Amino acid sequence: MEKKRINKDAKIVCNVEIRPGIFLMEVLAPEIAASSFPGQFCMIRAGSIQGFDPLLRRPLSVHQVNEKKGHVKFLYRVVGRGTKALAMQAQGELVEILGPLGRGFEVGKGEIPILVGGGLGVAPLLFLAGQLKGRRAVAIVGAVTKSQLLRLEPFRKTGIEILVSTEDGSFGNRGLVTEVLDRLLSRLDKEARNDVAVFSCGPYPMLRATHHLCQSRDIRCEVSMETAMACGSGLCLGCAVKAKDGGYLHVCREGPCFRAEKLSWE
Amino acid sequence: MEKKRINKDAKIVCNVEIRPGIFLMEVLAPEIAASSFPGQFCMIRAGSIQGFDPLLRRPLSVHQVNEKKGHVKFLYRVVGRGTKALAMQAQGELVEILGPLGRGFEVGKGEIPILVGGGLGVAPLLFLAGQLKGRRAVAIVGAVTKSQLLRLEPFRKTGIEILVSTEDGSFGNRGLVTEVLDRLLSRLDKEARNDVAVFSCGPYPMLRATHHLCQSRDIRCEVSMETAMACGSGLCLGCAVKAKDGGYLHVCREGPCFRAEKLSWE
Amino acid sequence: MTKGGKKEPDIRLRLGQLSLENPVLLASGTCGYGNELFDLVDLRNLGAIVVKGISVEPRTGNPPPRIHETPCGLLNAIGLENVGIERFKTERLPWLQRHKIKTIVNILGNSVSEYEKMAACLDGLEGVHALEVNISCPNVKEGGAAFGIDPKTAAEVTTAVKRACSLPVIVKLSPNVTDICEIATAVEGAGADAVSLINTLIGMAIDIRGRRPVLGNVFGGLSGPAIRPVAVRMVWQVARTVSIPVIGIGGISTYRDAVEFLMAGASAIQVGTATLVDPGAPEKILHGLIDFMVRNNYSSLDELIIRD
Amino acid sequence: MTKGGKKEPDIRLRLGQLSLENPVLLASGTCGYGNELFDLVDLRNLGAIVVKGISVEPRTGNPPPRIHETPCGLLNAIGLENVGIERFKTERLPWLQRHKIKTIVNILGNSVSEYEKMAACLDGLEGVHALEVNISCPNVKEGGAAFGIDPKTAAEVTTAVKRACSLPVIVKLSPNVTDICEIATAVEGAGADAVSLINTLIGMAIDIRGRRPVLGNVFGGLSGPAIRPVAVRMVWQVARTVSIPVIGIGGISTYRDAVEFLMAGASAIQVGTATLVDPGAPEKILHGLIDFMVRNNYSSLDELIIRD
Ligand SMILES: Cc1cc2nc3c(=O)[nH]c(=O)nc-3n(C[C@H](O)[C@H](O)[C@H](O)COP(=O)(O)OP(=O)(O)OC[C@H]3O[C@@H](n4cnc5c(N)ncnc54)[C@H](O)[C@@H]3O)c2cc1C
Ligand SMILES: Cc1cc2nc3c(=O)[nH]c(=O)nc-3n(C[C@H](O)[C@H](O)[C@H](O)COP(=O)(O)OP(=O)(O)OC[C@H]3O[C@@H](n4cnc5c(N)ncnc54)[C@H](O)[C@@H]3O)c2cc1C
Ligand SMILES: Cc1cc2nc3c(=O)[nH]c(=O)nc-3n(C[C@H](O)[C@H](O)[C@H](O)COP(=O)(O)O)c2cc1C
Ligand SMILES: Cc1cc2nc3c(=O)[nH]c(=O)nc-3n(C[C@H](O)[C@H](O)[C@H](O)COP(=O)(O)O)c2cc1C
Ligand code: FES
Ligand code: FES
Repeated sequence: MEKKRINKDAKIVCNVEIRPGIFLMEVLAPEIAASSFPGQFCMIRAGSIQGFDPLLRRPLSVHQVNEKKGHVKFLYRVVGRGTKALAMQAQGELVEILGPLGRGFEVGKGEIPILVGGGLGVAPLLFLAGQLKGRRAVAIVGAVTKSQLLRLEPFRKTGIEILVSTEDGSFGNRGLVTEVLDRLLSRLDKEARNDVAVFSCGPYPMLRATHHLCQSRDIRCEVSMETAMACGSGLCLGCAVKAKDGGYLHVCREGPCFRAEKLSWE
Repeated sequence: MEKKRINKDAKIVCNVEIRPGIFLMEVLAPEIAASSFPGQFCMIRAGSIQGFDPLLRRPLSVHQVNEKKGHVKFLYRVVGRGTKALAMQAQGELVEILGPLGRGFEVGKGEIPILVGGGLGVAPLLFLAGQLKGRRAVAIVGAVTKSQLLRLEPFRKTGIEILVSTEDGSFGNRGLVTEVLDRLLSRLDKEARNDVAVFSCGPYPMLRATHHLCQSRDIRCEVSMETAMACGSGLCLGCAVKAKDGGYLHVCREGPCFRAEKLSWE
Repeated sequence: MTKGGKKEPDIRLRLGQLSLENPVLLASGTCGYGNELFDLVDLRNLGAIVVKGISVEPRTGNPPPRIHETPCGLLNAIGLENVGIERFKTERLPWLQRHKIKTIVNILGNSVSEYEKMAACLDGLEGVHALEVNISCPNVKEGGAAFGIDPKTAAEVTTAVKRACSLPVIVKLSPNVTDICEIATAVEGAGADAVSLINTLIGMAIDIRGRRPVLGNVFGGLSGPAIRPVAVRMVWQVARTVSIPVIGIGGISTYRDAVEFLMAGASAIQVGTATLVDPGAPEKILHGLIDFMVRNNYSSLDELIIRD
Repeated sequence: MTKGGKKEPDIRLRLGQLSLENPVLLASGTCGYGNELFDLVDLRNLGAIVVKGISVEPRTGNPPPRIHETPCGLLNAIGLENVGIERFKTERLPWLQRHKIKTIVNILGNSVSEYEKMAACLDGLEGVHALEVNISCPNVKEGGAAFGIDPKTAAEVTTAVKRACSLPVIVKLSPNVTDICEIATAVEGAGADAVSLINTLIGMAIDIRGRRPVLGNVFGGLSGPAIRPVAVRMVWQVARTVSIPVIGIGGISTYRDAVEFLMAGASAIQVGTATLVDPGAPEKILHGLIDFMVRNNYSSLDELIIRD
């Protein structure tokens, strides 16, 4: 029996701009807080929208949960009208929310997880990092420049090892997160490579680079994919991405977290 | 040469709910404040609307102006999505505004104006009352019940005579504003009837009753009409109402204030 | 049953041989095969579900991107991805049967004989209560224009399907025609038990940065609130033309929209895009409709219809 | 001219004999006769204005209500209210002439001979730069179906208008047809110098409290952002079918929308409903278009077009 998804209007606990154009929103949704796994997402729409434009809810990854309080956090960038409307919502107002949705990251029991997040890609990874407390694990988080690094403190609090990089070298390692990953993976011997698994979220080129780095070393890699979604719940078949074997996979059901080798990276 | 209309984004100075579902909004629009006449209106849309639904701006009468500060006030009821979106706007946010529009009330030099406003119909009449300072004039304002009476204090401040009525008698005279008008007009002798003119705004049945009361006594009567409007500026020809002579009149150009006898009251 | 002291309205209806408990149906392609909604909607509360269009062979569908949001609308070019009739029967139908969900199977084909084959294959199956024939598909033998744009081919498909099965047959009309009444009349003449309309309007969007059509398939079908005025108009026209029941579809998102179609002459309605946005929408629409009828003293669906 | 160090793109264009300074036009019925906008828009900055449709005799139009807002759209049933050709010439045209505004006159008729008469009457008039022929009007002699839904009558109107005048003739196509390319081809064959599309989609809305159609005329034309995907699709198809210039119309509200139509193959665009919402929209669209072209190194309109 699958887990029950929740479809409701949830109250906003807080919704603050933590960087220019980047918001952290916390909503009261106890059932979703209790049943979400890292890598899963919700479909969300600002309750303040008067009318049918924008029409669709938007997919956002679950960023953190507080089961006790029943809170769920989302970290999002204002891109277009849907996220703009969300950003304009105040504490106490409502959002329409459906979730948790999709297949999250699957971390094997004995695995040493390496989390790789570029930019907003850290959104689902903080939730994952939080669940790895006490385990051996590394998170590589990066951004273009120091001021764009997101949520470093909460990452540090999880207790797992954090490697930071910026493209301009203004903080941490200079370079792309994938370059840090490359160096890290290169240091591993064959046996260690069998133990680690990479979990990655970010822009498509970053995911592809991550996949190739892992593939060439035979390291298990999961990526969180993005596509336009109408329903997020398997009804419309709109979220197809090309599969390795020639057919299609549906990001909202078979994903958003996929074993990278299942996808076509052409 | 006609007066220039202004089309701009104006900042909200304040926007408060003065009665359940009734808002008083003040915007900074000096050119509109300087050039508006009582009975004219603006087309307004909440700047917070992210998208094209609701699509059209909404017509709202100019309620009060403060030429010195460059402020224009609107009094509006939340009816549907357009006014709901307006109501959700906070101080400092923007509204799209086009105005002043249409033909306002025309008060003759020697006339003794009788203003008749039911419910939200007081919106354009307060502006008119304010301009009658020092003149002999009466305003009859009414509502269903005491708690729904609007803007009594500002009306009193204009210095003209104010007659209040409520349908349930909870404040002022018991009955409809048109009943108060009927009694008032009945007391006038033939000569006095030549001197007065009635200016009315409110629901259609009220306007019709006002028209009939005046017509039977040969009293000049102007009414402010409402229709759905797309442009408010004479472009679409959508705001037609039936004219006495069989053709159509356009509320946004030949109105919204009409000599009642020009309209077909069938 | 009474509601707030007033009598609960009778909202049952018949579509040919098929009787439904209420007029709110789920539109094909927006509710999967039902089981995708298992935890979100109790499908037995709705009039019926029209499952995703089924073809003789499985189809993988169009290359992505497949969907794109437009003002108050949704463009989709799913490309009729479906599991094919065999897997539908073995993998999907049993769930619908087991849960006793009133199921209408939407079928599509590229030739008259494909439609016929599907109808024969579904005839008499437990759990299949009616067929909805999607005639907006390309007629491969005749140059690829859709069956539904020509009264002759639309009638041919209808005749073939009726001949091949004894199920109630609903023909789903395409709005991309000059005269939808002509098509409706043709399929009525060919024996259709009901018509449903509208399918999506053909549209497209361009990615101005990428300098290419947004959708992998170039063209897509436009659905959602944007198309509602066109759909209401067509339902109004068709309901005044044919004598068989009409099912209204197109942008229905609230109970008020549903009432609009029922007043225009529809016997039932289908909710499509609104279910994608909010899976709770169909049930809200149903309850809103009942409340509206109670509030305004309508005792049956028939009384809603505006007759001129 | 340069803009931010880059060369200002060349945005002039030709529609047959008519040359325009830029591709942003005002659509018929949404900009009056120009003078209504005197204080809000400098019409000389825009490509041209297409005035409200003119008929032989004045028309009072349809009974109210005439307009109704729908999701991202506007239904209108103005009923072609206009001052008639004589008063247009004496009362309206002089203002347009005096202000040197490039004027395209939209004409409509109920018979081929009415169209012909209008064309003859406008031929050679100072200030009339082209005609736009609205063929979405009912052909009274042939049972009231619109001229624009039949290639034969569409061509007949075009031929008659071309014969009667030496002005550039733009034929404005109705989208309420199965195959708009067929109509476009017919009017091209009949000598049209350009086609413009789309006119409004036929729609309707019902007042569920009043239990009657909202519009006095029952049916109305749907315009605005809601219809844009349908319009872009039709422009794309027609631009790939005919060799004469295509003018894109339908829901254009931002420069991005305009770019979409120009990439789809339009030589120019018209702004309709957006002008009603914000009379400043056409100028914003024009400036946004120029900025877009500068930013992306397009040096002419032609370079925008996607050629497959
Ligand atoms: C599973 C999943 C999880 C996501 N998690 C996050 C997150 O935690 N934080 C975050 O900031 N963003 C996340 N995104 C991306 C986010 O959904 C988009 O940025 C958002 O939908 C943009 O909507 P908009 O209205 O602001 O932009 P618009 O450009 O107006 O959107 C127009 C349409 O395109 C779609 N769209 C635009 N960009 C994207 C995109 N990158 N991915 C998918 N659809 C898109 C929208 O959903 C909408 O349908 C996630 C996407 C997916 C698929
Ligand atoms: C000249 C004029 C002056 C007005 N002045 C005021 C005022 O000062 N204060 C105030 O509260 N209201 C005023 N109204 C009415 C106000 O415009 C409507 O209440 C408002 O448009 C409703 O919009 P909505 O989106 O909230 O409602 P919706 O029901 O969502 O509107 C749907 C459509 O119907 C139109 N509509 C709905 N009700 C009316 C109406 N009564 N009159 C005209 N169009 C309507 C809307 O403009 C919109 O196009 C005035 C109307 C006119 C014509
Ligand atoms: C994603 C999607 C998939 C669809 N698939 C089908 C289909 O397989 N068969 C069919 O007849 N109609 C299909 N339709 C059309 C809908 O059933 C419906 O006719 C149309 O969307 C209009 O209704 P709406 O505006 O409520 O969505 C599909 C629509 C959408 C949005
Ligand atoms: C109020 C209104 C009146 C119109 N009148 C005419 C007309 O007289 N002649 C005509 O050819 N088109 C007329 N149209 C159609 C528009 O010119 C245009 O083709 C259509 O509205 C689609 O463009 P839009 O979505 O930008 O408005 C009218 C449209 C509206 C909204
Ligand atoms: S988004 Fe609808 S099936 Fe995935
Ligand atoms: S509202 Fe457009 S002309 Fe009056």
